[in-house]
Amino acid sequence: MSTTSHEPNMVLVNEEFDVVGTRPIRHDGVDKVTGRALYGADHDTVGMLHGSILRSPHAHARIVSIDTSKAEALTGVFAVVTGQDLPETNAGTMVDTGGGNVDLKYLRENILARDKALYRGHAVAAVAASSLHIANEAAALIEVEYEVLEYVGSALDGMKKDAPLLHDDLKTNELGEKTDEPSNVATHFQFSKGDLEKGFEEADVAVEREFENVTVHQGYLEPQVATALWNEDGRLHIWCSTQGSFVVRGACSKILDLPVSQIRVVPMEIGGGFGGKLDVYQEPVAALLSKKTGRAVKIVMTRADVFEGTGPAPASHIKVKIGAKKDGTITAAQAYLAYEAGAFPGSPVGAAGMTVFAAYDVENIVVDGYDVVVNKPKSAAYRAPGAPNAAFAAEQVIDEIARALEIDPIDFRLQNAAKEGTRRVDGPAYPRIGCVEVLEAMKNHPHYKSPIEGPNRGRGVGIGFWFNIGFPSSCTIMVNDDGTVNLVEGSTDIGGTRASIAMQAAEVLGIAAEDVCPTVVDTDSIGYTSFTAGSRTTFATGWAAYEAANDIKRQMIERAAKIWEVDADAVEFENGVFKSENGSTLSMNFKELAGKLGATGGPIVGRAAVNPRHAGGSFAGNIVDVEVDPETGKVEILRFTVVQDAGKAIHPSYVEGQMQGGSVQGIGWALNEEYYMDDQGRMANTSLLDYRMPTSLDVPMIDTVIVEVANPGHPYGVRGVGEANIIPTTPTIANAIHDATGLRMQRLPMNPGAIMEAAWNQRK
Amino acid sequence: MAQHGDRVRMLAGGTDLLVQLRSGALDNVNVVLDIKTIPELNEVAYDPGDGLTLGAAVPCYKIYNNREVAQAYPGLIDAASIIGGTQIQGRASLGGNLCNAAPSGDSIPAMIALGGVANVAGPHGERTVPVEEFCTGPGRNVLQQGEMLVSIHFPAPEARSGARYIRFIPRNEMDIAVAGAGVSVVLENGTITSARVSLASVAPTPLFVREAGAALVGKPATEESVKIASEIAREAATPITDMRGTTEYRKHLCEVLTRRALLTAIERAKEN
Amino acid sequence: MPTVFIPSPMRSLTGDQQTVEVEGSTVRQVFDALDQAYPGFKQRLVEDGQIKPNIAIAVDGEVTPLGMLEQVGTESEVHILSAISGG
Amino acid sequence: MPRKTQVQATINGEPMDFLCEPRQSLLEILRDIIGLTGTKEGCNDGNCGACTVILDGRVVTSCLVLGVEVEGCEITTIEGIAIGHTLHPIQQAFLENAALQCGVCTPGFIVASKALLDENPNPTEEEIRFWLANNLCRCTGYDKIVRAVQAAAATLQETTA
Repeated sequence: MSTTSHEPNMVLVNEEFDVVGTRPIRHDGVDKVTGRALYGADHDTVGMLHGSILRSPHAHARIVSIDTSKAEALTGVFAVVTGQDLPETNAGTMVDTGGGNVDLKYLRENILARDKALYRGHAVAAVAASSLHIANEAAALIEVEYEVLEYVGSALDGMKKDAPLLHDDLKTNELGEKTDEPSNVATHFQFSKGDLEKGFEEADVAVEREFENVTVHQGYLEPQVATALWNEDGRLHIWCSTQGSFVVRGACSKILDLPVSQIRVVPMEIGGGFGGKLDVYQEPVAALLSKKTGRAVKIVMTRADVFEGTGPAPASHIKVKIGAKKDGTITAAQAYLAYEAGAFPGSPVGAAGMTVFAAYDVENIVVDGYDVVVNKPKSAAYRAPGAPNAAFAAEQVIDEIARALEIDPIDFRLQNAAKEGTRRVDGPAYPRIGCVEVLEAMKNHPHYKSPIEGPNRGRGVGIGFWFNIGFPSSCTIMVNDDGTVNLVEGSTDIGGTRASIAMQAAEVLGIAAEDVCPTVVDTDSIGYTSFTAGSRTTFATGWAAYEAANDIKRQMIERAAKIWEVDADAVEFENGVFKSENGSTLSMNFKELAGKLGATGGPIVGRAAVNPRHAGGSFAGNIVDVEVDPETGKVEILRFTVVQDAGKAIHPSYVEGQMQGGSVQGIGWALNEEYYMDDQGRMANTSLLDYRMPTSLDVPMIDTVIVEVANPGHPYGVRGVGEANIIPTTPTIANAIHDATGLRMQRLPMNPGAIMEAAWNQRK
Repeated sequence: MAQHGDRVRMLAGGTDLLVQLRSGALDNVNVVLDIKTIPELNEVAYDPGDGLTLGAAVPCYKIYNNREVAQAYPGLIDAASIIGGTQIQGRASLGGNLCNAAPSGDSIPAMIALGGVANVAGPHGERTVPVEEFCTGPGRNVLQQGEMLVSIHFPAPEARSGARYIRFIPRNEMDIAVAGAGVSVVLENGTITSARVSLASVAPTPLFVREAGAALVGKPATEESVKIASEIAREAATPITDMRGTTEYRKHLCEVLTRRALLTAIERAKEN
Repeated sequence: MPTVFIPSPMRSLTGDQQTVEVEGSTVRQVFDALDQAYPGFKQRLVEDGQIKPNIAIAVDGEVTPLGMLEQVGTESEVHILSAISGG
Repeated sequence: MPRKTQVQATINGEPMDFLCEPRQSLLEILRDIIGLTGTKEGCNDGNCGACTVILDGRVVTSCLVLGVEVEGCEITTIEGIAIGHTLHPIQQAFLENAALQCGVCTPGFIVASKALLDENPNPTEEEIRFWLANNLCRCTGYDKIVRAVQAAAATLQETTA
């Protein structure tokens, strides 16, 4: 295997700060290396019961009857619930849970099936018992009579005229217009600019290919878990593992028909999410069981539950056609995107349509997107949702054209790269972006300059774009008399954001990162804060911390003015020191002034609630070298370099961590990960042995280059870095495999068997 | 043990048993006997003359951490050091691997190649069963009610002998063999005097391909000879298509793995 | 005047025009003006005075959380998108 | 309900006894009975390594050990790694090298790494990757974890040299 890093990690710094850009030890670090940090499953309360969920063994079946009597009779069982315990709704009632608009009927039916089980693993009933073992035994005693129905296994099958319908009330939506006939196609959209025909006429080369992505999972190590206590005073308390405590509050409020004021969500430490812990699953079920029993109820998913009962990233069928002139100008691009929504509408096909050609400045584009329901778990977000599937297609076609034109693949991308002012196919023109800078950093990297030698070896490159988002965040900061501050925020810390948020406050106040004590609190204790997702937390909650710190700075200046008996505008604050010219120079540093607050008017609290707009998108690129065993088809990653525009890396170590983590998830996605479905629409590989995520032995060191093209929309120029890094990986590895073998892999995963098959077919 | 009949299972490392119990695959089982405490099942007795007697419950790491055994039976170490990962190897035993009788059990072809013989004890006394006859189907073995596997005996390695087990997996560790090949050869001035070939994951049980070994006897230890034997191995394999690979792909791997394993075994034999 | 970019599925309403300029200093006013010029426009996008759930409005390249209340400048660009899920 | 057995074992140097059902795993005992929740559950079938503990000197996944099996055994969990009030060099190295993101796999990696360095004080990168292949991490891509173990090995050798 390939080992050791080839190049030191690089940070192409654009602006220096005192705290921002340094690498302090994260504030929650000690708790997490000693085992003291409390995650969802670690929560325990007096008299707590354990819940177990019975799931559908069928991909598509009508629920004829449910008999819970045997389960209820078992000693140690306290309650059983089914879909009938949730309020009934008609389709078309759209609600905003804070995670976007969804149909309440579908939202509820995904928690507990009502008339139909729509996927293998669909929750059908649940039990609360004195121990998990008893709860599991009881769940197995629930008798469900099913009428098994023909299932829809893929988007293309679901779009067929004679396909079985998942929902009789679902009609195709086209930008506000609905078709009359029920269909499995929930949405069709089209983006277009310029004149596609004209564009292809101008082209000297045109390449069209079809690509298949299979279903994959985020693979967070901590299974979903929730404990609910529906108190006698009517208030519902939920301790859970979530990327967004306020989103859980919002969703449970709608699902259970309970005002948000009656719900308190306590976000425990979270064991990974990658988009998969935005939706609620067992939270409302635990709540129903708690209401029936008057006791706290904890439900922890098994790994199989996680695979079959939570939202994976969708499979898709994609067609991409791109045309270019001999001189290397791309003249036209077209994409057809059919994405699996899973059992209920809402795949990320919209984002796929906006990002598929987002890295390129192309005059003539048409993109058609279809959101199709199939008998699989409702798809959920996964790191740049929708974009990696589209990139697997587009970046391979780009590679093929560059080869046809005999232009270096990075030069070809540079020649057509999106820039400030470039209009995306969905309309908006880019603000300042770092596409060109990322490509140049790739071109200048020693990895790209080094030769690739030896038989069966090849090199690939690829790039990807992700929007990132703003959304609301709140922050409160209290000044302590020892000159430290306590920072209170509501963003679940999934990868070091306590540090990256605290550092932005420290920068404003001229104190050390260690002098800020950040705490993530429950939904009763902080203003509304959107989820930890969309690469938004360091950007948006960091911005809230920046504003709250400035609120403190303003009040501290007033206090200094009061002490010195001067006007507030005569007081300056620089590098942590308050100064005033009043004959002689008066000065106090932050700590000194903090010590005087009690005697000069009392405590100072800073606060801010923000809803920032200009998130500033991020581009990422990969350079990958592989070796393919010609006898087994096994791909070894010899060398991997990831480049990403971070705008400004607040804590470079954790930015590198995001880039390395996204890259290795991409490697798993490219080479081995898939929901292997049997002929009954059931996932056959529901363990971490058979769902092959990369181990430490499967990957080399991941070399990183952080590019800093400041985002004009953020005080420190931050661009979110959580997502873009995974987008280029699958096509880059495919391009490297092609370089090594001449095989153009059009289906994921590119596992050894698939590569040998492709090799045999090529010889035929 | 007798009194519980087929409702009892032996617990050694438990790395398969506990998973099967939780999955509900063994709903009839309601008694688990921890046999790790029985001395005979933990013995590792090696004698250059008599060979190796390996207690059925000896965990993998105790096998590959044993210098003498590692020296004498590198082909066994090949398997013991790739079963599961570090933590699994702290518990999993070759005896357990054999009794579990999975077609993919990595150590079984290695043991067959080395001519291992299972020592079985039961209410009607003791008996021995060659490893290649131990497994009777997926998850099924020759043990009768009340019988248990005590140990496995391997003959002392002959001069100029070499063995090798390799498997193919998509990951580099923590994986189930798509196919595997365990082989052994004995050389006499460049000629193969005896050879054994066995395959994993390509039949209802680990497969002993007697004819592949036979084809090598009397042949020079060359790539050409090896090629012939590995073609026979490919033809002998009867794999199914499942999530781990297609029939065609697995048969192809049998040829590749047998060839690669034999070439290494020959190198090892020359060094002996 | 603000420029509204018409998505292809709605260009039947505007006689295939890809962009339209109309008066208005908020999204609401812009849509009212559009509906005057091209009847049926508003009913495609608006429900009970709100932007329809599966539609997102971007002003100057940023999807607005304010919907109909969003301010629009004389040089502004207004885009009509299908709302993206997840993030 | 199955009858419970009394089991005595030494956990993080402290003699303890507990009652457990035959079907309860060591992982359940540690977390639910004794309250040592630093040991995590990620898969409950031995494939993620989050529940790694040291059992009589050998790393095992505690989900694949029955509580009744540990009678008379010595067990070290993540809570027993720090030396009194001082972090173990491996814990310190994980902090300094930013070798954790969500942190849920971290206890398993630290316990497994300690067992590695106890046995092999100066492992190569490949030896580290091979030893840790039974521990899955989905956040970091392993790069910083491997570097942390290398750094800890260096520190430990200085202090023992």
